[in-house]
Amino acid sequence: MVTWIDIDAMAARIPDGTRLAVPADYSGVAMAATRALIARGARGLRLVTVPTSGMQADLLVGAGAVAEIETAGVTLGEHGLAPRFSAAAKAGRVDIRDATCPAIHAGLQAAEKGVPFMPLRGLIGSDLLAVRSDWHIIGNPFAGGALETGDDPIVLLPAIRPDVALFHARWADRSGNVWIGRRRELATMAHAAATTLVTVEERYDGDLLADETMAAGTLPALYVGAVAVAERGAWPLALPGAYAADDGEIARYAAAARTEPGFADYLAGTPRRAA
Amino acid sequence: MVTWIDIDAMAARIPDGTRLAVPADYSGVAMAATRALIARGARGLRLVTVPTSGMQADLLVGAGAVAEIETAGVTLGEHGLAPRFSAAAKAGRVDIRDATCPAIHAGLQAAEKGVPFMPLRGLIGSDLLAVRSDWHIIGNPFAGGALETGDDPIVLLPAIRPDVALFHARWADRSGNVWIGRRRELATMAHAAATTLVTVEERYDGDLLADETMAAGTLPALYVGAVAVAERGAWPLALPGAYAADDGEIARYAAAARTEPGFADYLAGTPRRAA
Amino acid sequence: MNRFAPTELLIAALARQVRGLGHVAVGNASPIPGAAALLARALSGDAMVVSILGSQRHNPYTDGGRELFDCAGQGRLDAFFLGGGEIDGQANVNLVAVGERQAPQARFPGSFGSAYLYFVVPKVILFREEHSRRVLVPRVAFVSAPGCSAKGIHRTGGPAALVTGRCVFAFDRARGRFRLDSIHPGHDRAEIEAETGFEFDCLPEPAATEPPSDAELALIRGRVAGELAETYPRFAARTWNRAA
Amino acid sequence: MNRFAPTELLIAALARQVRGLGHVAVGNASPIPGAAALLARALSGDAMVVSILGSQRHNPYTDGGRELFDCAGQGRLDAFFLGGGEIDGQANVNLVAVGERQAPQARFPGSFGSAYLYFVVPKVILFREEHSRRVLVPRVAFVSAPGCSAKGIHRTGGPAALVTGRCVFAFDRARGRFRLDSIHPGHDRAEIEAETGFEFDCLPEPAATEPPSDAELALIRGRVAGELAETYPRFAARTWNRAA
Repeated sequence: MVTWIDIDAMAARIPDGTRLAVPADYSGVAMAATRALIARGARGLRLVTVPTSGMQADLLVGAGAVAEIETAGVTLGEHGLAPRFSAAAKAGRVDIRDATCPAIHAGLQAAEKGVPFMPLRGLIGSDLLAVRSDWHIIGNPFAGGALETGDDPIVLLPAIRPDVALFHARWADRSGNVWIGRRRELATMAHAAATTLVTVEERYDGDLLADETMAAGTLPALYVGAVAVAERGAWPLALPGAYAADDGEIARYAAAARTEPGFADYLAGTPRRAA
Repeated sequence: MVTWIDIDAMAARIPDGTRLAVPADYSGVAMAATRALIARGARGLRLVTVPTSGMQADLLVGAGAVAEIETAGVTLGEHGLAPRFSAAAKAGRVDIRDATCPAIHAGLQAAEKGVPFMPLRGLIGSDLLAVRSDWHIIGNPFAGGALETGDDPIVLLPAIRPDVALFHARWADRSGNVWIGRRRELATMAHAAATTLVTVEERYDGDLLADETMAAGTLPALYVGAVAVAERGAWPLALPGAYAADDGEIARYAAAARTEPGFADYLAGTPRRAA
Repeated sequence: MNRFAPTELLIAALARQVRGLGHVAVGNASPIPGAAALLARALSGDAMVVSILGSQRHNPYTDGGRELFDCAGQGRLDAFFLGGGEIDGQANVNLVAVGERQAPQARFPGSFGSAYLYFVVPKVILFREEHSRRVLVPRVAFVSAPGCSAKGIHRTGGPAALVTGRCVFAFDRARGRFRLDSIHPGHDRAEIEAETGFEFDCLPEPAATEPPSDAELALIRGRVAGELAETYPRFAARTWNRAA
Repeated sequence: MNRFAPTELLIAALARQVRGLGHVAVGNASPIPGAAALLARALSGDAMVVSILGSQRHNPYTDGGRELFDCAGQGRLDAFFLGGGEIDGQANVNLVAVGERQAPQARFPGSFGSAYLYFVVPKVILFREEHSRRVLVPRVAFVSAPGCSAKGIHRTGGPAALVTGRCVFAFDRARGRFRLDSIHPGHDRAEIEAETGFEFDCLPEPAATEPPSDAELALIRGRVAGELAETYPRFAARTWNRAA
């Protein structure tokens, strides 16, 4: 049975060193929980962005919470480069495991299926292969070549098995079923992760699996470890379908985070919850 | 743009020899279109059941429309063995490519991802490998063994790329977006197939993608070649959420199809459309 | 003493096999295992997650037909019930055919998920009501799924027990053999030996299979029968005169 | 003659690159390509399928973040727009970093989908507004995605053109070189040679890039601006004073 907790208790369920999967800005980012994680002084997180991130990763990196980040991209979008991520990269303070979007999706699908790897086309000739010694090339056995040196080389990517997946959604019902709509990468993340923590705008009154229309967009509770209510929990990012991004706040962040003292001031001066 | 046609025109879009993917009985089986296919005298179909089938496969096999069937199981469920399938198997009249449910799902996912194969655990030691010369075993490269003879053997399954996926659903909208609810194997089938033909109970008044609740259970029109209205188009099977199976009719079929003449009488005496 | 039908004894015996587990799934054409899982869920105070293939109401999955198998691959599925056209003493299961491959004497439906689930579900409960030498054979004609695997083969699950219309066998994975654990009321060891085509071990004093308790019987005939009728209307009607 | 902003010329020029195609997708942080795709869709009478990453309304996908890539792998995606921190004369693209890997001089966001889509989308349109030797380099420091592949490498797509703030280059895959095809109004060949860090071929008489027609401009400023504002509110506000 799913436990309903508060966001500080949720942050406590993400111990230092957790391999933590988080979604892209368009999918429902648990920003309130992220602030709680920073407030508890999290360290050594191994972030996996699914497949990219923005202000969430930048905040965590800036706060010194991240040891490693596997990502296809970190950017503030219309607000430019992610300043703390870029600074940490230049200083070599974070181990960046550069990937590409479909490689992250495929790695999670491998974990979802319980297989050790997943093949992916493309990639060959990219310098990503030089920095990802955990990616293997084999000859496609279905093209008739030898595996070791065969024709038709293809890359195998290792399964990505996060310890925790963390995201924000609109609703969860009493039992812990979570409505994710068509943001199905959240389901893949949850299937791939050992457990999933979810913040929601509000508790859904009813059983999300009882109504076939809602069920089609529901992540079943069997993947969910705990749920916390966090109203406007994606703020200042958008929760698509519910509210838009707070553009002024992100601009304020982008400007402040250009420098380390500016970032520290921003952290100190930002409310943990949306206004 | 998706074309709206009638079920006879739909049957004409499934030429002899088509590699045709069809769903299991719980997913929405296009039975009216199947009767149209038999009426047009289809031959040489290469069926792929996703992952199993029942009366649909038995009818097509009995009518002589099937050259090959890749399946994890054909059964009439509570009504017993599939009589025409069993008879054809014993007579060696159909090439049965025995599989297992997750292998069919994985093969379709390989086609969906545009990769030539997908790994799957299990299988090793099953006689399925003896009859499926198209399945390969390699050593898991992530376990450090040699590929050809390595430790930790794992099976690679070739992509399954149907020419056509055919199923029955409750609604399609004007543009050809189809509501499949949580029957997501229908989406995988459609992604994997070159094109998808769908019969629906009725046309949906509105845009299925405009409403996020409906969109979560919608297959986008970009995969759909044509749609036909077929009221009670799954009859005598169920359309989950809309109507139950016509148990008496399936029992009538199961009894009649025990013999070849009985099957012929059944075919001759059955209305193409549900009463 | 309460009175119960043989089917109800089987339901209770199968339910006992999955007692205390978190997540139990039931596959195709399995009304008795389906009822057992629903009974186990009811007895767990609904703490157990149960999925009945073909059911809309008793099916927590929303990712299509593959989710059951993906769950199993993730290690999230604790138990699964599996039948067999033939089952042998090494717990090999045949769901495909008997005889020549091109022209078999008997053709069964097919392997369903067995060739995968047998490897990755910790506790697979074999169930076949017919207990005869036709079904329980010395060696299956076709191995849909092997009971045991060599070292070095990825295997996190396998057979745990075999329940038939006459008895309950436990499977000893290390020895690769069945052991007669309990005999259903009205049957005896000599009859089981006569009707079983493979060799098996035996407890010195195999117990009598525990009959369903009054509470279990009430659940079976009430809530479980009602829940099962959605997916198995004919079975429920036949067994309890129950409509969907 | 109509009057138009340089941004509007770019939108029209990019839209022309995908004219007549069936399915066009736009990735992260790409307002001008996004507007171009929406313009091309409007001009197609909505026959074109367009997906704008980050948009809810202009996004036909319902299978999560992977569907764009799966579509591309299936051969269902005809064109994609791609930017680059650095782009070289062989159409290699760098979206990662410049300098030492452990301590780079510049760090870009990352490769996004480039290392895959560049291989499997028939027509990848490179777009970078800044046309300078800083961006258009002799050789990228890090190959996020290679412009060309050796024979025997599975590749069904690749770069087709490079549109910058000064001109349009076509990419000749057989030769592995760009060719200057048209120069935007107000720019000239000498300036382009001075600002381009790689060698390129040139038509004897490169054309002037065709300006947007009145009909195109009306669509850009009306329907397209409105549609784009959902995903790129700041860009739309800045360019057309348009709110979401």
